[in-house]
Amino acid sequence: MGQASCLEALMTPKLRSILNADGSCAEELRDLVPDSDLLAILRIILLNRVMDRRLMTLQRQGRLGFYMTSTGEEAVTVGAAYALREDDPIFLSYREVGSLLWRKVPLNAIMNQLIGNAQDLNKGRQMPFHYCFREHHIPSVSSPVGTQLPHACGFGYAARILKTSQVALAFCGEGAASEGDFHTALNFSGVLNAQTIFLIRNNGYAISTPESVQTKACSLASRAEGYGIAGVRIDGTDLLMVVRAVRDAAERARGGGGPALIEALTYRMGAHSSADDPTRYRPEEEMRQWEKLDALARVRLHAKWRGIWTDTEEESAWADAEKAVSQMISECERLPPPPVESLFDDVYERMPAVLRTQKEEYLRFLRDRKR
Amino acid sequence: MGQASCLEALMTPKLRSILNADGSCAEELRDLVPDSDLLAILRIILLNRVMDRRLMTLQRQGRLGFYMTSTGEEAVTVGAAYALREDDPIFLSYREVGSLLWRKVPLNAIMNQLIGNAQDLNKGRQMPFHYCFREHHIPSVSSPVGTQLPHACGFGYAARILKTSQVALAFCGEGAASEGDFHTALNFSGVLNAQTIFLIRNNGYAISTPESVQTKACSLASRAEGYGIAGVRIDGTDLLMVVRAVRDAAERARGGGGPALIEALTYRMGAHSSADDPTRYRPEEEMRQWEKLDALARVRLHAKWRGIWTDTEEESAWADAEKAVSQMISECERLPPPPVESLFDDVYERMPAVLRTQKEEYLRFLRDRKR
Amino acid sequence: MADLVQMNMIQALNNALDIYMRREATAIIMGEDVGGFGGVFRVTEGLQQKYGAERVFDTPLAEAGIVGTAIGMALGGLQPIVEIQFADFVFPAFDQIVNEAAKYRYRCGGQYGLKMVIRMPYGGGIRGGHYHSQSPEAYFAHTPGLRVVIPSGPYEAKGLLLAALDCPDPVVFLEPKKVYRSVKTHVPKDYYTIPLEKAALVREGRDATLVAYGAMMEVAREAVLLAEGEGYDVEVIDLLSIWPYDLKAVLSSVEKTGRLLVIQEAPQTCGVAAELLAEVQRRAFTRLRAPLRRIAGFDTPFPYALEDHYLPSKERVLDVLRKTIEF
Amino acid sequence: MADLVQMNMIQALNNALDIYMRREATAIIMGEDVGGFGGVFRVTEGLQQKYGAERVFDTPLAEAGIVGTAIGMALGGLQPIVEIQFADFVFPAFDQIVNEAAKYRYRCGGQYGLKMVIRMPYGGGIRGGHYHSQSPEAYFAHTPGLRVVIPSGPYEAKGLLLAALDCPDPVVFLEPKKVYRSVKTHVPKDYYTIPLEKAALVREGRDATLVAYGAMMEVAREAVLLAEGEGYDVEVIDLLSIWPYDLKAVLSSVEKTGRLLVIQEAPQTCGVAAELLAEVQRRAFTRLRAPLRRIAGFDTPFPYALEDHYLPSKERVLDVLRKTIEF
Ligand SMILES: Cc1ncc(C[n+]2csc(CCOP(=O)(O)OP(=O)(O)O)c2C)c(N)n1
Ligand SMILES: Cc1ncc(C[n+]2csc(CCOP(=O)(O)OP(=O)(O)O)c2C)c(N)n1
Ligand SMILES: [Mg+2]
Ligand SMILES: [Mg+2]
Repeated sequence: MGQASCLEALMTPKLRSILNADGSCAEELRDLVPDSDLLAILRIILLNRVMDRRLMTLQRQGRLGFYMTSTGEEAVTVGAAYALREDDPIFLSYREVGSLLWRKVPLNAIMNQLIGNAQDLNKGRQMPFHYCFREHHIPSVSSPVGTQLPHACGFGYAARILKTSQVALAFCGEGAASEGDFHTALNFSGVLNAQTIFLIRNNGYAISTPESVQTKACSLASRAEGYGIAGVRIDGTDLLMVVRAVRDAAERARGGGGPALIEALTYRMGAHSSADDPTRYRPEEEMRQWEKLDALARVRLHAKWRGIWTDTEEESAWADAEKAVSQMISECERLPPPPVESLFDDVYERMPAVLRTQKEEYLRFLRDRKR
Repeated sequence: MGQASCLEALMTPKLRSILNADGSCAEELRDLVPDSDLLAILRIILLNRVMDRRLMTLQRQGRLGFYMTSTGEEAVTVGAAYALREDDPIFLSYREVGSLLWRKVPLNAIMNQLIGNAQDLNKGRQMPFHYCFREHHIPSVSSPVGTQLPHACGFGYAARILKTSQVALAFCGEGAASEGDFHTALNFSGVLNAQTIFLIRNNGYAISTPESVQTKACSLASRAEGYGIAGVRIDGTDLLMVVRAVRDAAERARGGGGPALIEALTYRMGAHSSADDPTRYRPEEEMRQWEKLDALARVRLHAKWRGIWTDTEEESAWADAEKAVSQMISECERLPPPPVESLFDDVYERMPAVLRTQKEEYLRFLRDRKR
Repeated sequence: MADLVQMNMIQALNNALDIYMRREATAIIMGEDVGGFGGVFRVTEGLQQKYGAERVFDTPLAEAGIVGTAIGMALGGLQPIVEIQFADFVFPAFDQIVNEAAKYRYRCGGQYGLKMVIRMPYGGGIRGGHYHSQSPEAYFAHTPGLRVVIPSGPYEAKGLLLAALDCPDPVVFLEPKKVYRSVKTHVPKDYYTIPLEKAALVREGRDATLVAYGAMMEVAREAVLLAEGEGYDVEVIDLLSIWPYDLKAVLSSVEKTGRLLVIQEAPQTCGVAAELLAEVQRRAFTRLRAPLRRIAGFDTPFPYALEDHYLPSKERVLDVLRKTIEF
Repeated sequence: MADLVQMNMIQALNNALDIYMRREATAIIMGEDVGGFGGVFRVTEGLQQKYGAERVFDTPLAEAGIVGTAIGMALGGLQPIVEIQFADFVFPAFDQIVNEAAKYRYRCGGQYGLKMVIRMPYGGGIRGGHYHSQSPEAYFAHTPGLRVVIPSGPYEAKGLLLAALDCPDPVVFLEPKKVYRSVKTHVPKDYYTIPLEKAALVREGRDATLVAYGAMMEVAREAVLLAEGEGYDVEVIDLLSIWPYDLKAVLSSVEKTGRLLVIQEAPQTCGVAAELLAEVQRRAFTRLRAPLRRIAGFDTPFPYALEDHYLPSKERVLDVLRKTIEF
């Protein structure tokens, strides 16, 4: 299905959703996200957007190597993290900074990674977005898409065997779902009865490639049956639906009921990355259509329906976000790059002699040059 | 589903079959395989079994490096080849000598490959069963399971683009269906609208691993939906059903209607290979149960029901098969191995200088030794 | 003489593909985003518009599927030209490349051959970190049955790609993405090829032989200029075909100079430089005046922040040249 | 002194796994047919019975899934010991090994490390043709972040496997299947380790250094006996750790003998022998008395009928030893 029919799909009853077009929902489902949490989530979405805008600008100014927005997909990225336990590992794809924000990963820690400076927990080893925050139960992101899916499956097995009652959640894009790793991860998860949730952010595009070229399947959730695991397709701009689907899946998995595949339909509102120009491959109009359906618009409408959000509050939230982001940028940009010697660390737990020789020879070369 | 439920599945209405337990079938379905063809197929099944028995013995005597039987699965292997056009390429897994026999690949050509002698079309380069008979539209078999599936998909695309109206069929085991290549092949086939049929011989085991450990899915055919292609699950010991399913799929694909996945339930009656001992991992009883359901038993019963097959005919067919196999063995065993020089051919179309040097140095070494 | 046009490497590659697609009706181009979008580096730009979506098309995001189906297309009579978006992402397709494509002709005794080219941008220098910087040529060179080719500039790119496309064997064609837009040179407008298995003698010299390829040719050139300033006369060879390669050219140079330095960006261990050093020291042993040397990526994953330290630099090359010549 | 028991390599490996599984409750064994069946080579025989199906289990037939889920298990606190049924079938898992396992510790600045062992039978000599004979060690040695270990006999197998299991880094453990049952030796009954990164000096000699590993050690030993008959006194080193390796041991031997021959079964180009030759000629240049040599598999896919010609033989080794020493 292409993007047109993806839009249609958002309207069809087969797709599960909770929020109505006017922002209302069934009264008994409000408790899925209590008011205070809803406000916190809304603020995070705003923060996410400010980061996207400001950091994209930074990238254009040549002050950041690379950037990727997640604007439009926050109901999935924040909602999923919200629905999990704090110690449930989240295996990110790359477009899920919202999950980090809900987990309260410090803004500076995020920015240090994006810059790859001396304070970056990754020691400047990876491109922007390749986060790892072990303390926050965020394992290491890698570029090759889909590779995190079997990791989440394995972690979910470990959780079962070690009885930690953790549930591992892995994000991937609908593009990544075409990789072999998707297949083996989902199939293994069924066989291993892993405590794992696979969450496809189906945002319609993989760089320039629309979903219609990615697969002829009508739904990716339908793949669950072929692995004997639970599968559900939801409206990924509907925060409450995301929370419910992830919570249900997590509860089932935690109780030994097996893994689940969730396909959340959403839309990549921005470019693929700072290196991309989406006007080359998709109509402006399509993007505009989604603005009404995007995560912020819908969550805001819902908060207003609840009567807990006003324009004034929103204004001050935007201002707070701007301030936080400004501070983050100025504090992190100052930091120096990692020291040269660190280049040779962490390849192995202890540096082997052959590598130490390479290090010594190189450092000697640097010293000799200075003289 | 494990083997027990696989047996059950053979009995359930969900599984598509044509032949009844007493060998009868609906009168109008007889024409799927006219009498003369049915007799030819029956004879091929007998030949297949004689080869299996005789060559397994040869292997035990140390006269053959390795052997794999296909006893029990001939309704699928012969039936599929029968249902195709002669120039439709068949991408073999390895347990499908029956397809070669229907294609009239000379027995000696098969045996030369198994031995890897000087007349082997593969020039003795591969283990037994890694056939390639280009003239008969049999591309090259490889050990890593599942790798042939994307090949068949690509061929099926070429056929569409070049308008050859060929349909490519690929066999694989239910074990191979767990590999990433299965996923990418099926997904690509949908997107490319390839003229391709994927035929899973679900014989319950991958070496010692039962299907229940291979996947939690209730059926492998159900995976078709996740790729937006046609899927059907059939009784793989029912020759008529196999012919019908493959023919339907081939006609649809040839007409531009897209690829199909066929899951044929059957049973690996013998060991995995000459290196295997199945009594270590499956009950005798299970094997015995399948004897009533195996391809030979069922085709024979059907032929008798048609009134075209008697015990006398069967006896003489067995004798013919024995004779043919004996002749094949004695003629092929005599042949010498391929010449040493051939070791360096066909790596590239023309031998590069660096490889020629290796060849010359080695041949010089051999000459010097002789002196 | 043929008409010359100024082209960068992207344009040269695009031009080669265009010429070939026009000539060979069975040639097809496939890969992630190579269709209407023209590829993330724009190498296939405009080709879908020209040759249609049946011949130039986007695939699902699955490298094993891309290479695997391409093999089948080659068997079925098409000639696939495959793009892997970054060389770092070729590994999901590794089995299809090393176990299938590489061995196909050999394993069937020559009944089938696979005429196909697998293109991919490789190498560092664009701040791509672990996964947008790797140089996997040694993996492929260690795999009999594959040809590995790496152009260093626009002229080489066009001539080698056209030669690779005419070659009946599977060719892994690695494109130094750092060079994609960094230089423009004069390139003949029309069809021409640079033969595979031949290295190019880029500069003659007496004191040492410097072998490089791909983006390292630029480093080699710069280092040699610095060396010249110090009075060293260095011969430079652009390897071009990494495997099978032009041992003869390297040997006859080293027989003259008695000294060899090979540069590669890939991790040092078991890389292409190791191969050249091993073979040359054996075959030119009595002519050697100094230990054969290599400068390579360190045996660490490719870093992000410190990539300038990781990549061989002209200063390091000069340093080793000096040590080799003064040995 | 520890009790000694006669064991073949299968038994030694099984014994090592048994000892380790008993000691480490978080260790698990997974792979195709490794459960009740005990693996196609029976290395894991009896372990499922002993440690239960949650700790020793069959997987679906998908190597990428095996390695990929094992990585996740390691992140989740288990210690996976993975079997790939044949080294030839590791390539579907190549991306998970080289892009994920190898880089994990480095890419997250050491926040996570992967303690896991990937075992696989490798090598020729059993008439396995293309796909049951390959020796992929160079692919892994070329990949920083992995350790590559290859035992040559039962004693080495047990001691190295226990060391690999205790090692906090991902280890690719290649087992020469030709040796699996071909020799029995005395092996200590109890726990012991052979340190990683250390080569073994198997035989002292003056005239030349012969380095080998895995199944080629047998060829080396036989060749050295033949050479002895001709009056040559050859030093033999068993490399054991292929990467990171014991350069010092090799160097100090070559500094004494002035001559080096390395044997490998893998295709010659960019193999482990190339690496050793390249490094040794650089670091022992002034001590060399003859060209450093290697004997390797030819640069062709591994053949079936002619494998005895493909594999390095004692006669070829002798021939080159002779030429090296008489150079
Ligand atoms: C194995 C691999 N192949 C190719 C790429 C290049 N690439 C990066 S992102 C991307 C598209 C991913 O699309 P999707 O999975 O839908 O995620 P989205 O970007 O839409 O969030 C591609 C092709 C990659 N990172 N990894
Ligand atoms: C990639 C790969 N992994 C492992 C093997 C070893 N192996 C050979 S056959 C086989 C089982 C295949 O089972 P299945 O696909 O069901 O086919 P069957 O033997 O039942 O016909 C295995 C694991 C292989 N050939 N290729
Ligand atoms: Mg997407
Ligand atoms: Mg099977």
